[in-house]
Amino acid sequence: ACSSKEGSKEEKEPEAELIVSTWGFSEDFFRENVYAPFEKEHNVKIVLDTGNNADRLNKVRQGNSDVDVIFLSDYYAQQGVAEDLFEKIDSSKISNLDKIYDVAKAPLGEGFGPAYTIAQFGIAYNADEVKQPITTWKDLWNKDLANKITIPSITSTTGPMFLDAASKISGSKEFNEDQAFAEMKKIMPNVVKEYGQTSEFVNMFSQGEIVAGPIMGMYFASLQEAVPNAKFVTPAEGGYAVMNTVNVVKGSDQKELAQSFINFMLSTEVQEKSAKAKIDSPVNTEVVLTEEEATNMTYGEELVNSLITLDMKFVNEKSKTWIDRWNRELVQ
Amino acid sequence: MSLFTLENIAVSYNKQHVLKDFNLEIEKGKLVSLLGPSGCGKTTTLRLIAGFLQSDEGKFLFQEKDYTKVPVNKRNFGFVFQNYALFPHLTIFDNVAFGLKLRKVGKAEIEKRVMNVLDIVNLQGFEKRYPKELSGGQKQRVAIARALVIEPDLLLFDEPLSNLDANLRESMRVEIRRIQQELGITTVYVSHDQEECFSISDQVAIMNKGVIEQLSDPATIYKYPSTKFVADFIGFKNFIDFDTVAEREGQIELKKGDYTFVIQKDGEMKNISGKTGAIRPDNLQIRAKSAADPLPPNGLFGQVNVTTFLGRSYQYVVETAIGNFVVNQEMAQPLSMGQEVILEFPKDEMVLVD
Amino acid sequence: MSLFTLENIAVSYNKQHVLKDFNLEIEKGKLVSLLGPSGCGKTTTLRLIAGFLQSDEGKFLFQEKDYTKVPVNKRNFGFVFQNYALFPHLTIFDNVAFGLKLRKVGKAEIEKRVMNVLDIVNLQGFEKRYPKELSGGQKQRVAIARALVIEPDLLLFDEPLSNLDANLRESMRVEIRRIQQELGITTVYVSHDQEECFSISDQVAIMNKGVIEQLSDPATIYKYPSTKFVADFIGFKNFIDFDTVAEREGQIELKKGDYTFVIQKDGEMKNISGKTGAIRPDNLQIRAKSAADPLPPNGLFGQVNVTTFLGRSYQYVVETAIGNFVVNQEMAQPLSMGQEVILEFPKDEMVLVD
Amino acid sequence: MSKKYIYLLLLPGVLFLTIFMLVPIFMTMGTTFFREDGFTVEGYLQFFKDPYFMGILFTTLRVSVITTIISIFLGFPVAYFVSKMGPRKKAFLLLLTIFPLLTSPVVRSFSWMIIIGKNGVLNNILTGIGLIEEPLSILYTPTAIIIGLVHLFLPLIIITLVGVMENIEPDLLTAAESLGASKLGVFAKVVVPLCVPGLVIGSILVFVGSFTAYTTPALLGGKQRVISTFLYQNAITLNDWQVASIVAVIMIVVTVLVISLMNVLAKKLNPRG
Amino acid sequence: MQEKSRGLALFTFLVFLFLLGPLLIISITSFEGGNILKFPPEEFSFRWYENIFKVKMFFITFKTSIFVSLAGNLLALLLGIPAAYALSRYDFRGKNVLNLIFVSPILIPGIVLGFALLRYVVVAYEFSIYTSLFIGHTIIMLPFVVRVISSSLSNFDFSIEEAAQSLGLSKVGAFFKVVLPNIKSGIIAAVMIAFLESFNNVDISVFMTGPGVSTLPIQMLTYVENYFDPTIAAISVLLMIITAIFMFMVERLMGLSYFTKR
Ligand SMILES: Nc1ncnc2c1ncn2[C@@H]1O[C@H](COP(=O)(O)OP(=O)(O)OP(=O)(O)O)[C@@H](O)[C@H]1O
Ligand SMILES: Nc1ncnc2c1ncn2[C@@H]1O[C@H](COP(=O)(O)OP(=O)(O)OP(=O)(O)O)[C@@H](O)[C@H]1O
Ligand SMILES: [Mg+2]
Ligand SMILES: [Mg+2]
Repeated sequence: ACSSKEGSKEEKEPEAELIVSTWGFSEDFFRENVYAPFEKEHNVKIVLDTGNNADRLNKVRQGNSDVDVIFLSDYYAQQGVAEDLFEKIDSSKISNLDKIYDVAKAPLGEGFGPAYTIAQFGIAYNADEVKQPITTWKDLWNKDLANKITIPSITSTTGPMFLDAASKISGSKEFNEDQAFAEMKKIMPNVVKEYGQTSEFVNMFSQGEIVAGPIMGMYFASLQEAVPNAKFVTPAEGGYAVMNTVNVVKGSDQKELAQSFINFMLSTEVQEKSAKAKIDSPVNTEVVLTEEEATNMTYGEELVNSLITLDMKFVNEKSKTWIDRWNRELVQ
Repeated sequence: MSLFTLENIAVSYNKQHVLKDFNLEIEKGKLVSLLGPSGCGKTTTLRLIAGFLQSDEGKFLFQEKDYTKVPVNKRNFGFVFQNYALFPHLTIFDNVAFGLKLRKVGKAEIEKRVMNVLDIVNLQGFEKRYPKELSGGQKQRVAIARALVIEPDLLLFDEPLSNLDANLRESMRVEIRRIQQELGITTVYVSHDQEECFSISDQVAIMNKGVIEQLSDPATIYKYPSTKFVADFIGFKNFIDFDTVAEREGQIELKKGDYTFVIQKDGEMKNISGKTGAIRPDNLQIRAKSAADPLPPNGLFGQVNVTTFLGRSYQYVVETAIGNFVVNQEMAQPLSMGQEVILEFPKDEMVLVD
Repeated sequence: MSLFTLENIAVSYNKQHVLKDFNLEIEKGKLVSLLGPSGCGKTTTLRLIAGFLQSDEGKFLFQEKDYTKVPVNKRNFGFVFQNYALFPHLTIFDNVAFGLKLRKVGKAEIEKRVMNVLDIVNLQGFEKRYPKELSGGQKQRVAIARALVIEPDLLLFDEPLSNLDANLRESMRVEIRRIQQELGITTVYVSHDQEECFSISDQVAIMNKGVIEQLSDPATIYKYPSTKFVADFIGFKNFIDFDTVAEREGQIELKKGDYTFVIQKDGEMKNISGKTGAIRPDNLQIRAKSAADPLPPNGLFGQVNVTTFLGRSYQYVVETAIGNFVVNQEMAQPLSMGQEVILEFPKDEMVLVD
Repeated sequence: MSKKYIYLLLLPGVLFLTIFMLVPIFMTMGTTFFREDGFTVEGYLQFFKDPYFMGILFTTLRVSVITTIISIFLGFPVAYFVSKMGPRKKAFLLLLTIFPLLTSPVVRSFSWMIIIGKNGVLNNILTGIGLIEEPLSILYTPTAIIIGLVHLFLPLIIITLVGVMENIEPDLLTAAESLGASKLGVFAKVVVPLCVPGLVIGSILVFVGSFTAYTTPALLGGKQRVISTFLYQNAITLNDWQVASIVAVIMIVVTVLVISLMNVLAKKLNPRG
Repeated sequence: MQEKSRGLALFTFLVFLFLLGPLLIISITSFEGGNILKFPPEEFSFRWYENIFKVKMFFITFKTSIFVSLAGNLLALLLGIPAAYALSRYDFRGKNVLNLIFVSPILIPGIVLGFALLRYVVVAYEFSIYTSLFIGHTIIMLPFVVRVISSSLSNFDFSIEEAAQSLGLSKVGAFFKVVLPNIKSGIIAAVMIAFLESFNNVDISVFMTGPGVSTLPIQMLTYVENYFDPTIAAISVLLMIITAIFMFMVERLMGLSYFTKR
């Protein structure tokens, strides 16, 4: 990014700027443990553009934001790839790639950004309020849960995953759209409403509006605080992997630096710190956590490998149809 | 029998009394005028009667019922506002029809009555206009029409003709009087125009600083004001504070310094206790003095100070040994400044006031 | 030399002409009154002069400069509004001081001048109040004070005294006249009160439907109206449309049916071409007719139809062979309804009009 | 006053809006009328033929109209009351009125969840005093959306109306009363018509606000879809600005229609305005 | 009369209860000690208030928001007041169209407006982030300013404006000295509504913000996407307190009634 933009705060500092587009959570942690050391080492200033996936991606699309590095969930990152918004990465420049799980290396396709963390999409429930412990996706279909659960909206990152789960419930091995929707139709009586933001899930859960629902594991700690007897399970059919990726935006004038930044994100040092701070589950295999430290984290090769990954390319191609069907068939 | 009574009313704004110990009684079907200087409380009295204002003390009886707390809209009184208060969002027709519609009068009837009253106030053809498209006098007439058309139990007029020219004012006041008498609507009328008040009223109340100084039929007030204030207010511009007052042979003899005056005492004359003589400029006689003229009885020598043309007559201010006097007299050739004159005080035109 | 001139002015609202071919010329230092019936265009004329209104046609010259397009605030004219237009958010003091502050007058000077003018309009002690805390007449006086205090080049008064009682009105008009003359401020004055207009003005313009019918000094208009409209407007209530008019021996002989009238022809008399005779109610002579009375010259027999008390005098409507006549006469005992009377038309009081 | 001068007053604003709003908007929307083969309204026709789309359009319309009507009915008397207060009390009440606007939509909807939720304050009270047995389910229904929207937009209408009511000359109200109008009559026949300009703009603010609202329906509504959900899905999630623009144009047209209707009604109430 | 206005007073009270009740709940939850919004709160604490000051972005974006809203408000007033005046004072050709133009920014769904602005103005002319935010917010505020002010001018008696002119004020001067003071509460209402609309705006701001620059509502939105604690409630309460303090200062300086008509 050119450093002469008025928008950036420091006018006089001569050093280059690296513009990083990210969600904006735990900013203090990142500032201290990631940005600051990186700035120091490379004599660069990191400027953040924060916001949700869609908004940030949209700004990159319009070519306005001069972003160099962008953090996106795999679903949105795939859109960026499809629209040719990202630079190919020179994997030789990212030495830490070797240290991470294979699934995380190039989830969007060869040459595109790696996932720097993997989260698990499973089920949380309130053990006080459900008759039998929930262990499978299928359990959410139980009539006992009428009007007591929430599911992710199809437009959110995890929406397609739940749709996939529905397809699995139907017994189909391959993803079967029609059967999935048929199953979805059956679960709707149980659904109070869909949630678009995790905060909604948390609020509904803590206010007793719902007793169960699919959610990403990283948020479970919050639920547990509100409802001490809350449980998080990896459903028997398998949890889903939600991968957050880092990419270099096309037209970046700091490509080298951007790659160094990605490399730094994958470094054992950063990965370990952020895991211990319970911010992001590590993808770096060198990171070792105690059991205590691993609670609510997606940790361990075994677990990671057991997670189902969706073909985001396929999801992207289909999302318009799915959204449309979802609107028409499920919520009307 | 009196239709309504104001008893010991007191009204104040910001703790300052505007009306105090105010009493007024009006008989059914009568038209009573309130006359008084600007700010004396005329509008306040009307607003009180209309119910826009609550009195601090006192009682308002209407048809023997206590009306003090009856809400405005239950009173069925017509009010013509000093500042018109026309509804800007309604046409002239709708302004006038407003009260009728509320009374659920039929459409055809409304049409008829509104057109009729607009005719009376000389505003045929203005029905479709909005108030802001009228001249001041036209607005005022709409305000009158709006109050008349509902044929209320009591009509309250606050300077309803102030913005009309003499002719219109005269014809309007005749109309108001006619309607008022025909329908027997009791009316309280505020105007600063004395001729208007005197010609239209059954009774005139002269107000001063929130109290009524005199309440009588017009002719009595006109001829026999009872206080100096009233006299002054209705045009007795000349006053002489006498040193002594004595009754003698059906006449009253008055002395001021070296001068002696005589006043005819007639039957109706109410006030003979006062020590101040009052006379109107119109009633003073003035004529040029030739060198040899002696001082006539009830006369004074003087000198013309100021001359003003009034249309009908000329007005002079004459300087005399016991003060300045104002005289109006019709004459072909005006007297000139500095002219020596003789003033005469006709003995049946001077009155005594408190 | 004329200070300002209105030349062929035309003004219209919604395509209807309110003023048309309007011409007016006023000399420096003079006070000119506009008199005319409600809705004839007086306010419109003033607004035009003030610059609130643009004329469709015509020119306005002031001190020989074309003022037609000069913005209001560059004109330095004082305007007293018919509806007062006081600033509701300012105290009386600030309302009056408004113009002075704009003229960057010093604080002490403002204080002095405002207090002085408030004194003139009799509102000492009201400085701290807000307009809504005043009576109608008080507001009107503030409006006058506000216009006077800036000592403008031209003063425009729109019915400035309409809501004041007779005494105040008189003293105010004397003050206005005094200030106007002392400072030599040219003034255009609109009022519906004829006495006021006549007493205060150097010239009077009688308007009718947007044109000036007659412009003269007050005495001339008062005595010699040139048209029927003007005559009627200024109080010649009685008209006789003569069949023939003939001049004979310095007199004019007029015929109406069987009746013959004679009018004195004097030097000033401007209009001898008219065929309509006009006379004021005040100038008609009335007396009771005894059975044997012959018809006097310039006389008519009649019968009293209506009697009204006017304060000073009584008013009668008399029915005669050639129409009804209105007579005002002072008399101790009023004539009664139905009374047979003799009317006399003094030959020097009747005028001929177009 | 010369006409030129009037246009001069309007010019800066119009220029600003033209450059920064009208032109970009027309460029965005222009694309919805043109395909390779020239002008077309095909895109629009599809929407009007689609019962699903029409369904949510009408749902949204209904919710917005109801919200507007409720806001007027709640706001008008309150504005009247407030405008009659002394200056200090009036200022204080106006201050209280704007307070809700200072809270984020998320927290605000959370507070409504607490009030009208299954275990909410309202249900607790009602079941507590035995008025109902089963908790009312208001949350996640169109009713909840309406409550939320009214709460959101009521202040706008109150503040606007107070500003208008203050300039009504008090004697007009007394005049109406003296002609026989009850307090209610004065209100309906004089106050309301004179407030029409404020009422119109207030209603427009509320209606448009409700019609385009996204967060409140998303948080308080259940599975209910409103039209802005649809717009967001297409614009933000699918990045399909073509469809988003079509939806936006339809929304604008509907709004303009509703506003025209309101103006017609307003003209009836106050023909002069 | 008394009866009726007592009814009206009760009605007003209930409406205010409706408006303010939820705020009370928000205020209470903001003192929750735990990590989750809860009602009633389990323990009392100020920690989320402290948290506001710990997260630097809140303060930075708050400043941006205030700045943008104020500056935009100023421009909107500058552009809007003359327009409002012309639209309500005069009759002229094209008035309806102009009226429509001036409300149009609220008729156009925010995201579409934001998108169009981003694509055809900001990117095309390479405006900086602050400039774009400023322009975008001015556009949002303009209709509120124009319409609210012109509706409060609708019952205005313009003869006092003429009076002022005849006393020597220019047209502009008369407007400022006489018209404005008498529609003060209309202006204040317009300013407040416009300010809050802009201050709360998300739709358009989302497109106008960029690296290093964001507004408070967007920051708050970002926050709630990732955290579920009562910080946002605390911010809302804080904003109310700031407003109240501001009003209190105004009251001290010039009386609260400064905001309303006599
Ligand atoms: N805004 C307007 N639209 C249409 N007609 C108007 C408007 N203003 C005034 N008029 C008409 O123009 C005529 C002249 O009005 P103007 O106010 O000048 O009368 P005026 O002589 O001052 O009358 P008054 O003595 O009653 O005040 C009237 O007939 C009036 O109805
Ligand atoms: N709202 C108010 N606050 C304070 N004083 C007031 C208020 N209204 C009227 N007054 C005062 O009360 C007195 C009586 O007012 P009122 O309007 O009754 O007078 P008025 O006799 O009608 O006078 P005018 O002939 O000038 O209309 C006046 O001195 C006036 O200043
Ligand atoms: Mg009065
Ligand atoms: Mg007039």
